[in-house]
Amino acid sequence: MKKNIKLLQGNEACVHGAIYAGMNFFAGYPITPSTEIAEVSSELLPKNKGKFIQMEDEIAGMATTIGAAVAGAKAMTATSGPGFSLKQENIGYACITEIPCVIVNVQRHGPSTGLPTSPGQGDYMQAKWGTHGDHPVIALSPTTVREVFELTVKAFNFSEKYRTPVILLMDEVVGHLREKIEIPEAGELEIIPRKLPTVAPSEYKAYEFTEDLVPPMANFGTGYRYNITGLVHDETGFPTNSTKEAAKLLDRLMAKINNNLDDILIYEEGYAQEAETLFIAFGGIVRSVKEAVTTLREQGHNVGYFAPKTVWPFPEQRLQEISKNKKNIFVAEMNLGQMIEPVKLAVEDKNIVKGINKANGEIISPEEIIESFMEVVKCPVK
Amino acid sequence: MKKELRLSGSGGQGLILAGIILAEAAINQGLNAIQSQSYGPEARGGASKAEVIIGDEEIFFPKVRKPNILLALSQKAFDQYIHDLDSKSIIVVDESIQTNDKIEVDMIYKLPILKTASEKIGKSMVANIVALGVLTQLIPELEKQSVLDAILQRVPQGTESLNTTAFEEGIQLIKL
Amino acid sequence: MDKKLVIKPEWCKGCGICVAFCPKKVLGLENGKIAILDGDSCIKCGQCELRCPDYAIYLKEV
Amino acid sequence: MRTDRLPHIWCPGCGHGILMRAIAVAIEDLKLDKDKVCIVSGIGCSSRASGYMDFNTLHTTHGRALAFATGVKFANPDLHVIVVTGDGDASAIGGNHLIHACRRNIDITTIVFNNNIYGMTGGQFSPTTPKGDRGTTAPFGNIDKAFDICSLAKGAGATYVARSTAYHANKMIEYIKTGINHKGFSLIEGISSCPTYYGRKNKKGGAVDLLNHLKDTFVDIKVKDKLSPEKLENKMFMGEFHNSVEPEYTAEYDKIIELFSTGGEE
Repeated sequence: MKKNIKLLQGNEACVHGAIYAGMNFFAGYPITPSTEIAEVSSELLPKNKGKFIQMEDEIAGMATTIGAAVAGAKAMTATSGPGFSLKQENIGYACITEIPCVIVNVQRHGPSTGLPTSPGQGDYMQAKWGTHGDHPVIALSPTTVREVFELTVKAFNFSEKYRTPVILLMDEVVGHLREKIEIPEAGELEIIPRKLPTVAPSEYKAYEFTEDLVPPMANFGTGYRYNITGLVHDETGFPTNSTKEAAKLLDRLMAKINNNLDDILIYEEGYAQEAETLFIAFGGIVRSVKEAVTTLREQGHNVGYFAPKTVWPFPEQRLQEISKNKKNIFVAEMNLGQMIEPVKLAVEDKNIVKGINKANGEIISPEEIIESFMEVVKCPVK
Repeated sequence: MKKELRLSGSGGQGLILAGIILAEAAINQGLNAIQSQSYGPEARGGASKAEVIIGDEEIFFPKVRKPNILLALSQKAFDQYIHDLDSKSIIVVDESIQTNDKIEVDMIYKLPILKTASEKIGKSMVANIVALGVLTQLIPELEKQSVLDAILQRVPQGTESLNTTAFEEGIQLIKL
Repeated sequence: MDKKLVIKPEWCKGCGICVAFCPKKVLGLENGKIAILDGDSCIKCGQCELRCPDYAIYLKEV
Repeated sequence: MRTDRLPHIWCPGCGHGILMRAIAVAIEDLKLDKDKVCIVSGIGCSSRASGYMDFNTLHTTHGRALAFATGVKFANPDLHVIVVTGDGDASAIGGNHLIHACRRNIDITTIVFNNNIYGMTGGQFSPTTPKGDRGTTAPFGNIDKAFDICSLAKGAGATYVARSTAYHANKMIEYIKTGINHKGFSLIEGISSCPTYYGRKNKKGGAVDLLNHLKDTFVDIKVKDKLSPEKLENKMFMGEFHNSVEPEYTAEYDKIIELFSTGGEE
């Protein structure tokens, strides 16, 4: 009856989810508050015939993860703020070379060393814009330990399906929380394998414009000798200085994500359609929002919530649909106002959008959310 | 039902493990439970704390706001975590701790937890398990057997009888 | 097996390394590109091939 | 070679072409399966080599080739992983990865094309630019002390370390072959020549002069003790500096898998 029920920390659940998804390689560097992901990986991977390597720094952790993926592995790395900054260049490399891999960022307070053991959500914009140049990004943000497991599986699936690095944007609240989780049985969740080439090596074009815009990927050592480069490249994979090819490549990289938003966008809603007031949050703060909404509804207030799990791309269209009848929209986040930007872009009347922000290393409490709501409701802005 | 617990003491007293054991005992009984703890320097020798919330419904906000029970095994921890209590709270402290008489709570238990571990059982490191015996008496929703099972799942092999004794001694310390 | 000296002027960048290190003065540059000036003196030592940075000269087995 | 990609982008008389040929000849002589060879490079003149060689080729980010290569090799130890890097790529921005790859003794063959300068960006001094020499960022002469990459690698734990030059191309081929066959981390430094920037900036002449300079300057470490102090004046050394057998990283990890793998989670 209780065979698969466990008390697991978010960070531990991430590793269990990754192994469920087929992770067989982890490279990283210890950093609070993500270190348990490396620790648990170092134990579970060799037990499952996988490999773990502790690298000399964060940059190497990212590079080695990509290298392993090129050789056929399902690879992951995990880090936190300062390490996420250091990994950015190679994340961009994985974007343009279309190497599937998963990067976990257990967000802590920043900038710089900040408050290493305290939660933050200040890396929201960095997850999208951290590496230079335009590039596609998928970032997922879990709220519960069970969701950490499920979204880690999703992260691997998206990375393979769309040949792109996927960021699991956790925060310390969820990473360090121990909670009840029922581990899914084998086969319960879908696992998407890498799309390998079906043509002969002589026919293979590593970056071919296929109909779905995601070219099949040959793993090194399997007879398909080709070139991978971070330089702008044509369909063959070799560098080119052609401005036409540069535009074509970038268009395809963006389109392969933007054409599949129905598949990629995941969000949770509670009374979101009917409510007069909508609360929006991601990651650990969704817990506070849900408690605040429960309390406020018990008191007779018509409130609801919208919690994006796919935080990049932002579920703009859905928010646009549900925000039409709203009097107030609150965006609660452990930063000084980052997700509020895409929210404002989606909502027609920008004046109804207000931030509930806290960037001192403390989680926003349900009481603080209720207080912000009461202040506005009592003296509504014109 | 929702019970919020704050277990505090000095780093190394095993209170985080005690918190994990309580949460595991609860979920093994089909209840919900979450556990969080203090990280960083204070977890390594200062005043460390573990928080546990047990309930029969989904638990959203993960932090303890009004502890139903505060356990303190060191003076520093007691002084640091005494806030947020109200008239319904229960305090469990080691007898060595100086408490302030003006605290308005439901009940203060001053018990020889550390001494029981070090003198009666002869291993000061089982003080956390003695404390678990005390707490089990104070949380009627938790079954004694499920807490004991959770303890035996987590303690090192070969120390099962020692820890069972410590747990039983803890129960003996508090007769309701 | 006999060897034959082959040049690929289209790859040659005219650095002159092969010319300088040829022990028999077989080679020269014409219009900035490699040229065989005295093929009969070639002893097939391969010094030119070994150090040509542009693979514009090599010994082919015939 | 991917002949359809030639001629390459390197300047006339650049030593890199000679060194790249040495790698190709070494691989051919060893009769390695081309599908099982992986060339990894970073950024810089040297690192363009990967694009011209007909193997599995990975052109990565500046300084990080060894970290990428570690991932490739560790994930698939059946591959012959060869890193082509430059003096700046390997010992400045990638210095940390270099010393740690040496320390792990992972079975990667690293070939450093050392031309003592940053060529791709137009001639700035590098960690191997000799003291006093000029670069575009050392207009008054470089005051930094130069790295000896071979000593660095040996000190960090590489188990095969050798040096040759673009002039001594046959020796280069020989050392690369030994390095590829060596089970462990091997580093072969190939002293290259940059007529365009280094030669011009330091008034050391053109392509031929620079190769003659290599010919006259480098003596085999084996004859060091046999030469008089006068003959050793202003000389530098090439040859095999270190060759030892030590546990190799991927093999050691395979032992862990063998001992602890249970076939299932937990």
